[in-house]
Amino acid sequence: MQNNNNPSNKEIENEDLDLRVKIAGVEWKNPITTASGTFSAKESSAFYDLGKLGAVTTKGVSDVPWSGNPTPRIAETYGGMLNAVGLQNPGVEAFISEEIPYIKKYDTKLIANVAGHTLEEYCRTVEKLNDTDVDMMEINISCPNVKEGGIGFGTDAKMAAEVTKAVKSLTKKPIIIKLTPNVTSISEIAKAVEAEGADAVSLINTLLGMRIDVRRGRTVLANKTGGLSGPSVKPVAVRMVYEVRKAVRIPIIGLGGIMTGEDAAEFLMAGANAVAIGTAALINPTAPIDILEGLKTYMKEMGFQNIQQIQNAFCD
Amino acid sequence: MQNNNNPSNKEIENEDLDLRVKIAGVEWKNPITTASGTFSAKESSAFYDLGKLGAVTTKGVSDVPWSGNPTPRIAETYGGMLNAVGLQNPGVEAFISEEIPYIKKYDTKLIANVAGHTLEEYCRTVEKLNDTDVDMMEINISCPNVKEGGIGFGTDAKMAAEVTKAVKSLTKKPIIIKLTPNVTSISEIAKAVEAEGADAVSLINTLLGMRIDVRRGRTVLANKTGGLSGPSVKPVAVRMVYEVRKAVRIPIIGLGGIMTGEDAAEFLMAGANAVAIGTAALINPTAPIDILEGLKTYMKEMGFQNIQQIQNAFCD
Amino acid sequence: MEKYRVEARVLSNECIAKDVYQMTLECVDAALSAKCGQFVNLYMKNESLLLPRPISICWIDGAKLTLVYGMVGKGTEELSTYGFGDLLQMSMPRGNGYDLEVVKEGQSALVIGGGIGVPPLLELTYALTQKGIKVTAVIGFQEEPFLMKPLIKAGADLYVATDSGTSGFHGNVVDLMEQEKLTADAYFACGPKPMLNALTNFVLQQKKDIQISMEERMGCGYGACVGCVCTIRDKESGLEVRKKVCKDGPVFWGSEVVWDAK
Amino acid sequence: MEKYRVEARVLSNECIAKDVYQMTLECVDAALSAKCGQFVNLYMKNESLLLPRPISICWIDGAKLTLVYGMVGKGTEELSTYGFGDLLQMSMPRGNGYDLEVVKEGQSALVIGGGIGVPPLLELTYALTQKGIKVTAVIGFQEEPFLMKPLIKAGADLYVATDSGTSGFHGNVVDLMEQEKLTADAYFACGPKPMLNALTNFVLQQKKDIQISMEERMGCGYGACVGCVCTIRDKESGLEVRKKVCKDGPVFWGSEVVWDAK
Ligand SMILES: Cc1cc2nc3c(=O)[nH]c(=O)nc-3n(C[C@H](O)[C@H](O)[C@H](O)COP(=O)(O)OP(=O)(O)OC[C@H]3O[C@@H](n4cnc5c(N)ncnc54)[C@H](O)[C@@H]3O)c2cc1C
Ligand SMILES: Cc1cc2nc3c(=O)[nH]c(=O)nc-3n(C[C@H](O)[C@H](O)[C@H](O)COP(=O)(O)OP(=O)(O)OC[C@H]3O[C@@H](n4cnc5c(N)ncnc54)[C@H](O)[C@@H]3O)c2cc1C
Ligand SMILES: Cc1cc2nc3c(=O)[nH]c(=O)nc-3n(C[C@H](O)[C@H](O)[C@H](O)COP(=O)(O)O)c2cc1C
Ligand SMILES: Cc1cc2nc3c(=O)[nH]c(=O)nc-3n(C[C@H](O)[C@H](O)[C@H](O)COP(=O)(O)O)c2cc1C
Ligand code: FES
Ligand code: FES
Repeated sequence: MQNNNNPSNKEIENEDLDLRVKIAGVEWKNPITTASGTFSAKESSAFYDLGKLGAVTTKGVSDVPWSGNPTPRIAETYGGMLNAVGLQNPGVEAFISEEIPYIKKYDTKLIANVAGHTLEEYCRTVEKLNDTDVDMMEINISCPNVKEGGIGFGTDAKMAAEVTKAVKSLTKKPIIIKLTPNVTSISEIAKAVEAEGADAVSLINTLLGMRIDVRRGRTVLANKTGGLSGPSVKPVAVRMVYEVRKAVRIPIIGLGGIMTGEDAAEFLMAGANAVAIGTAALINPTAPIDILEGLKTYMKEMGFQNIQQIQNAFCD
Repeated sequence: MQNNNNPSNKEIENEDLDLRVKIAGVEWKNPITTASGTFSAKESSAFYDLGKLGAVTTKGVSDVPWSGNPTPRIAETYGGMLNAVGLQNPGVEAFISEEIPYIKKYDTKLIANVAGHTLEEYCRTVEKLNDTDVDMMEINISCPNVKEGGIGFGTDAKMAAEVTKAVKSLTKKPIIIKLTPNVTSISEIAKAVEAEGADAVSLINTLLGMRIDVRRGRTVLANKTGGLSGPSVKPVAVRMVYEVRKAVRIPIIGLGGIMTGEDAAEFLMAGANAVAIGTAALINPTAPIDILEGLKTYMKEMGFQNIQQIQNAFCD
Repeated sequence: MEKYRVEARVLSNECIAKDVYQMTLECVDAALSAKCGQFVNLYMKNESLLLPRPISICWIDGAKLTLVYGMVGKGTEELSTYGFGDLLQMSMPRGNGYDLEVVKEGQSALVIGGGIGVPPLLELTYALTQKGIKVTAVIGFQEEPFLMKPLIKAGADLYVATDSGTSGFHGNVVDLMEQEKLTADAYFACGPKPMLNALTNFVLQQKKDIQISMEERMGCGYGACVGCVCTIRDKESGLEVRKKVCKDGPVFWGSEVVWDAK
Repeated sequence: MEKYRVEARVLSNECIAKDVYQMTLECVDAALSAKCGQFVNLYMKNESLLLPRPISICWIDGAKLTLVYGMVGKGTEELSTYGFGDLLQMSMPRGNGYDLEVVKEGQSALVIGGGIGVPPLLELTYALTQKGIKVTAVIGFQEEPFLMKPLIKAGADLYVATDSGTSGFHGNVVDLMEQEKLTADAYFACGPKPMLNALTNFVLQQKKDIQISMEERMGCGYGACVGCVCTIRDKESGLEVRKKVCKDGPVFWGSEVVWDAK
């Protein structure tokens, strides 16, 4: 397949690459963003220029501060990890006064990830973010770590549609709905939120998992169950992106276990329009830009000059 | 927690261990069986004495021979593997004439795994197995690799109940229903099959996944999607066993990524009554007995003398 | 009970061509039981790579086995880092090797290999010449040939083809055989599927048959998972059956293989 | 931009007590920036172990860092196999170390450690004695003590306790301190949570405060995931906040920690 998109067979240089993508009307300079909860503007920007990314997606924010779950919140698994952070966050007011101005110093798009226990909580947060510099909002209806919240909306097509409808009626900013993989048919949920006007979907959030310490006879996580992420879940994520691509026309942000540039290309081929880097960035803070560089190298080796060409090169 | 079940604090010897479990009225000498599709009586028995296992579970068998899917059927993933064998099997007649007598030479229980595309196919196979020496039957309503079959029954509580009911009406042999993890609520399916008389459930079958070779622009598996198994899926499997344990009273055979004796103990603590070894046995044919030995070592170190004590030691 | 896994000690591991390595392992049990055309499953230390890597046996020498492998992915990349004294987990030799009974002393054999399919021809050539059989080896590469000297030392008359034309004949092995009118009493081959297919057609036209070593993605490598099948037409019944490359192969008769099986 | 990952070369790695290893690494960048009480994240070659292992800095010597770790699981088991010349991936030193500004020349300090919490006391002792502070070290173990000589060499007056009574005082460090009536101008500690809790209560009773190094399961080790929190009561506002052990710690004031936080 090599070089089939580059008939002149001339070596492709960095400046020949056009990585731009348009997600729900917002142009990103490249298809890479961070995955919510695995990025901290302050900590991450110590290690790379946030302006190099297409967008940054912030930790889930709620209308009031949340203190999250007790510790241990993290457990390693074979090729992956479980987390039960429980959406600890300082609330949307602090987010608006501190996080947004900090990120807006950088030339990148800002996606605010929104968490809630109830429809009203989602709506309150979205309303408060409405008059800010946030470029897009990602509604997390899929967090497995918060009781009576999040995932309940994500596992039921009707409730997912309801949240989408409510949120869409409150804002003109593009709305991304973040989907959970813990469902029988993710494409059914995707169709339901598309029908209510979702501008994009992102998938996958974490798979619900559990680990028991058999020497102590208790779960490793204080919360008992947690969300599984990392390279071990990638095959499930790729399959789901592929399924959702066949079901909806809106853009897809693909994520779940992306560790390399070629992993990112895999999601693009499966049908994603952009990708997010999660667990990889916990292991190495510069993962998002390392993966961006890896994607560029892959494109040059394959003779792809833009993202569309990668997508088209997949023979389904 | 060490030694808390062994107040005399005397060192536990192998002969003090009682590993017996009773699954749906059938006594196994220990809680270890093979996972369907990862064991071949002829090939595996070259490497260990099948009589050492509590039970052996055979490859899915159908009423007529199936030729399975085209190759490649196998793809490696990070900490796991995808397979799309597609239930290639020589049919139930060959199974009865060759496989059953071969296994019955060994002192172990025989679980026949039954595959089908339609209710009628399941029924025909179960009927044919009725007058054989098979000890239990495991009905695979969860194979993701066969079109219009298997998984359709496993993802819908009504259909799962229907298969269970039909099969139960045809045989007195204990029926295990094998559940798929690709559902929103596995405990709902478990409850539905328990209500129709399932004698036990086994979980999990594989997670539906996909891998794309980005250098060739096509899926690695000829079948496109396949079933994800191996240690990478263990956290999902443990969580599901834990959920199902809270939902039903019938025995659970737990599986999904068990690689060591302590992994087996993890499933027992989560609520399983027995465990099955799948992918581990592909990597190492003697895995089932190595894991059995590992379980014994763990029990001795912890001061557990029987399986019940392991289960009781979990502080939920 | 049969043994499955054994430990092997690396004696040497060197680069013999671009991205091609030759590794010699010490492992008495495996070496003593090995036959040409068999393969071993190598286990990775990086346990995120779950499945073993099947590699053909290239050379057997007492307690030592030599493997030649191409560095094509993470597993073979790991292999390339091993050095003297490293221990690795490996299976005992697996599969059926080539059937050498089809040729007798004084007869001739053509052994044909493509790229990373060349290595098993080395032990094969030696075993054949030891039986007093005249061996001609035809080996093809994309660009850079390897194992030429060892093949000559093992007793082969050597013909080399490269796709790039940088060494030897410019073209593929079938064209080379055609041009040089190479024939023999028995044919043996190993290489990529398209080459084996073309080669089989070529040999069948001459009313001969050929033993070919097939490659397929494997789960277990010992016959349990039915992952590695190849469609074979039973000579007597004419029925198509799916046989396991790891157990029933990797060597099959070219005439039996159903190339266009779905 | 700050650097995160660096490569380190193993200079030595030896067993110094049952299942306890001392590893010296060469890594200029990391060693030059390291402070006592910080830790590094070590990356495993076996990539099925995804997360880095946090290990405290035990000793800093020019371009070299020494770590002492207990072999308790697969990751530290892998570490124990490393030998001279092996390269490993590591983070730059992370977290805030102990605050040494709280004591001045001529004053005294008690440094208290339990089990695998003893190692960071070594560099701490050295840094304190270098400042002209009199250091008394109280270290407790289940059974087998280690790092006793290095602590004495670094200038500490040493007290040892073991749970088993096989060496030193039979009991825990708090009992030992009580019996020996050990007090000082400043207190520093590292060890298991129950020990730190008991110790903090003991020191607070004496109207002193103590710097303690907390341990928590980590995702990232650099402040991004909010996985490693510890509940801290803000002195001024009295409000409880969850702070990151990796970034805001690992050293906290004992008086601030909310021990019974849910
Ligand atoms: C019977 C047999 C004998 C072989 N003998 C040799 C030999 O002598 N020398 C040599 O260089 N190669 C040989 N191969 C191919 C060799 O197995 C692969 O190149 C190797 O497994 C690639 O591993 P990787 O991790 O570097 O590549 P990756 O592509 O990262 O491997 C990913 C997965 O795919 C499998 N895989 C990748 N390529 C192949 C392939 N071509 N065939 C089968 N499985 C593959 C791997 O085993 C692994 O499970 C043989 C294959 C078979 C089936
Ligand atoms: C700031 C800090 C400093 C530390 N310093 C030292 C030291 O100097 N010497 C030493 O021996 N140990 C130290 N530890 C503990 C050390 O990190 C663990 O013993 C080690 O990670 C165990 O890894 P493993 O793979 O062998 O164990 P496993 O139990 O197999 O590890 C599984 C997972 O749990 C994590 N984990 C396991 N135990 C702990 C623990 N006690 N604390 C945090 N995470 C854990 C591992 O990092 C890994 O992610 C420190 C921990 C922290 C947080
Ligand atoms: C520590 C941690 C915290 C997370 N927090 C959030 C969150 O606040 N909101 C959200 O939508 N997803 C959250 N996620 C899910 C990730 O954004 C992502 O969907 C998931 O981890 C899969 O991607 P990965 O495998 O690349 O990590 C979190 C994941 C991790 C590991
Ligand atoms: C190669 C392969 C073939 C399988 N075939 C079957 C089958 O025929 N019937 C079935 O019920 N499950 C089948 N399974 C699923 C396993 O029995 C098991 O449920 C799954 O692999 C999870 O366990 P593991 O992670 O231990 O492998 C197969 C799995 C593999 C890897
Ligand atoms: S690889 Fe499993 S049967 Fe051949
Ligand atoms: S480990 Fe991620 S914030 Fe501390």
